[in-house]
Amino acid sequence: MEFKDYYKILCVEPDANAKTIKTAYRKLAHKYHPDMNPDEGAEAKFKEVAEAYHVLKNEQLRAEFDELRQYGSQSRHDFQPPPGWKAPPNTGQQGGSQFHGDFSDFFNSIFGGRGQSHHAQGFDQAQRSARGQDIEIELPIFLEETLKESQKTVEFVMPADDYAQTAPSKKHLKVKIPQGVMDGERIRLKGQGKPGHQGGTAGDLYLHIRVVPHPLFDVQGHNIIITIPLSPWEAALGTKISVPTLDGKIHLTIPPDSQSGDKLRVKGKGLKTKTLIGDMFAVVKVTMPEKTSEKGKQLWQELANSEDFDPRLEWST
Amino acid sequence: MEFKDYYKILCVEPDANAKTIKTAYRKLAHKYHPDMNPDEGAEAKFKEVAEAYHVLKNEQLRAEFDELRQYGSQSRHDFQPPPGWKAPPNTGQQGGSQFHGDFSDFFNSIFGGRGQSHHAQGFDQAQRSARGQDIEIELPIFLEETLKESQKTVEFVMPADDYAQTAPSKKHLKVKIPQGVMDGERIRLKGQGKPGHQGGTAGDLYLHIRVVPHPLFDVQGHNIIITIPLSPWEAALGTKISVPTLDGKIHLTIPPDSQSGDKLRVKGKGLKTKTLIGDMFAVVKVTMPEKTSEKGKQLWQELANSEDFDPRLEWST
Amino acid sequence: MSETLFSISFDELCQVEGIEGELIIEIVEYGIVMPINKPSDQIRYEQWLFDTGAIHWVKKALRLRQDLEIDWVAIAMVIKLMQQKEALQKENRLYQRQLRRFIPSGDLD
Amino acid sequence: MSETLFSISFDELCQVEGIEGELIIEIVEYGIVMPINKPSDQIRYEQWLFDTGAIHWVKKALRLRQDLEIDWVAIAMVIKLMQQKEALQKENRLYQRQLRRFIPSGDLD
Repeated sequence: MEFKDYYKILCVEPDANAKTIKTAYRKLAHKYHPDMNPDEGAEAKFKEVAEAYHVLKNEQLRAEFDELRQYGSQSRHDFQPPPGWKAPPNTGQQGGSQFHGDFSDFFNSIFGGRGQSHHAQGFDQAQRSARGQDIEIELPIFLEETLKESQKTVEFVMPADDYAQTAPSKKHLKVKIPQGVMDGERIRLKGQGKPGHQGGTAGDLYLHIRVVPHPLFDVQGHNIIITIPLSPWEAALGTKISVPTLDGKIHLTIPPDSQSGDKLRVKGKGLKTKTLIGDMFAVVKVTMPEKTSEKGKQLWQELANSEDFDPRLEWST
Repeated sequence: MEFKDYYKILCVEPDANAKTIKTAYRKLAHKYHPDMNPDEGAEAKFKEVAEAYHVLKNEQLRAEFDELRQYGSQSRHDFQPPPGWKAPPNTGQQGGSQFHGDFSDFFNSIFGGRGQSHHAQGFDQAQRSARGQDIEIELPIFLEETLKESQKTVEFVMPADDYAQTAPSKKHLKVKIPQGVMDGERIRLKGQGKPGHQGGTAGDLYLHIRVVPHPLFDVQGHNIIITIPLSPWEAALGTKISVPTLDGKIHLTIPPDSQSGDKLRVKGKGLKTKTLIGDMFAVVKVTMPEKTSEKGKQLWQELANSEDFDPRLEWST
Repeated sequence: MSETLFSISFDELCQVEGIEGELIIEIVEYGIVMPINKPSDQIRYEQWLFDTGAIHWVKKALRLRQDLEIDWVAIAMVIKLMQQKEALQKENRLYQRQLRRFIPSGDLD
Repeated sequence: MSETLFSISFDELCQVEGIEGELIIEIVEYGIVMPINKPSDQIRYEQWLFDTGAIHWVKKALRLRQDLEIDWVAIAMVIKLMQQKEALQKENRLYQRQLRRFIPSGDLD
């Protein structure tokens, strides 16, 4: 086990006072906090900094650490607590912030479960209540599934018990997904989170809805958008085509002389909630064949000769 | 002049202590601060709140206000300071924050220029230095102008002098705009801001570059993007076209069987700085004629018969 | 079959986070989150209902306060900006997806 | 003809805002802005140069501190988020403009 010099981690001198330590911690913490820094490694760095602060801001822990530090600084890379060091058994991690209470092996070997409840005021869940923690998982949903109430089987891993000896376990849960859920919404399943301790109620399970990007449809509010590829002759002559919607095909009339980017509105074929129904917008996209036959080349040439059309008129003005 | 009840503005009782007043101010201020709230009216609301706090946080000003308040609350809508009230002459607004020091007529009528220097520590510019204020203006620039150093005449309004009696005045300034300026950059013109006071140096003028959206080109980093409208026959048969760039036209070869969305890279025709030159990307957009001739319709029909092409193949898989 | 909910009550929220009701009232006063039944203003705080998205931000606010020791005004500003950022990112993804339907090769490089 | 500059020195910045050099060092330490010649790290603060965009953020940081009485950690977070928001808005505008070249009628409604 590597010895962690908490002073070095916070970039402070070993004789720094409480205020200096706090300032140093906050300077580093806001840089690496997972809510502020999505970079890989930032969270690990934050935890290290938080652990250092957790020890150094507490007079008693700091005194114990100082004692150990004199001993530990001699055997930096293969640190063992001195013989007779009374590390209480690790009582495991406890609630509060998702970051505090998640300490390194080094910390646990010297402090054990002690000092893990020094959370800021108001957060000291572990001591006041034994309600189980909430769990949040992402739930991918297909756009089509949002049209009506659906049933899903949700699979997730229930983390290990905080206090006792249960291992992480796979859970299956049948869930009713209401009509009209939107991307980014959260669904709450009361009491399906971590079990409580000593008669406390269980936590909740949150399903964070992620609507899977659809190969054909884009979502904008309650409306959906579909791109309609047309051959140039379909665009020129107009046509009737069969167009997919979220619930089955419909027939759509393309007027003659349609243009790339033209937008057709199909009422009521968007997303549905209990209170409102969105529309579908069909956007024309003129698409060329990958290859042209010899006959085709000839016809294209004839069109070029016959039609009076400057597609780049805007460039000459 | 309307009487302003600073207590009401901060939603506190007239006997509120300093801490309560500070909390009340901050609660309102963060909601309406122009850096946080772009809504119309937010800035005016913030200024009102800031003025109330400015008075109530200062013991002496608060005492004076309390005295006036008993008098003023009787003539709410047509408030005049009591006869003999010693309002010093208004010495005008002073620097610091762009919000503090911009007080209402009501404030000026009772406090005059007094109490205007109660800025937070470190900001007390007006008392310690008489350097003129910086001015920032937006400078619209055409994309073409960024390719090489250019000259511009900048027009702006020099605000009225803080201390003396000069009125706002129109200024003209010839400016060298360096090659390669980018949208959002700021150019500093040293000493062209507000004149200093009592031998102080003048402030600076900042030009905030706004590259005017171009009718043809979009900018992405140092590259520019142009959409190339092609007739379907040009896309099918290929062609040579003349394409505008930021500095003159170039010839571009469109290969046969080009597709909407195809992207051609034209090296070195993007934006230019002293150290690097971007590229131009030409994106094909197949465009239909607005009208089709009778001959054309016949040819389109023949093409439809001759070519084996399903533009919506992706829908059937 | 588990019951699905889209809200959480004031009482439940107090239990969830193990925090005082006062703290939640504070969070609401600073505009960090808004009860879904607040506008009627007659509602007493014991009757407040929050949507499940709000819980996410309440937890984030508490975490920031604990981990960074910043005060409520600052937290309110940070949370508001984070929410705006999230909305912009979502908008961005939509535009990008739409654009790719017309320029399949996507972003320039 | 006025001379155009893209930078401002440490000394000049102290005069501009009428603030102590210590405050500027603080602002840099919190990562609110970065001198353009900082990376070499050998540079003493008296030799720092800031780009003219940084000044904008320095001023905003000072204004927020004065107007809202929030501390440096909070200001650093707020400024960082504001900068990210600005970048996203810029990206958004580009996508929207590009999209309108293919769908002239623009946004749906």
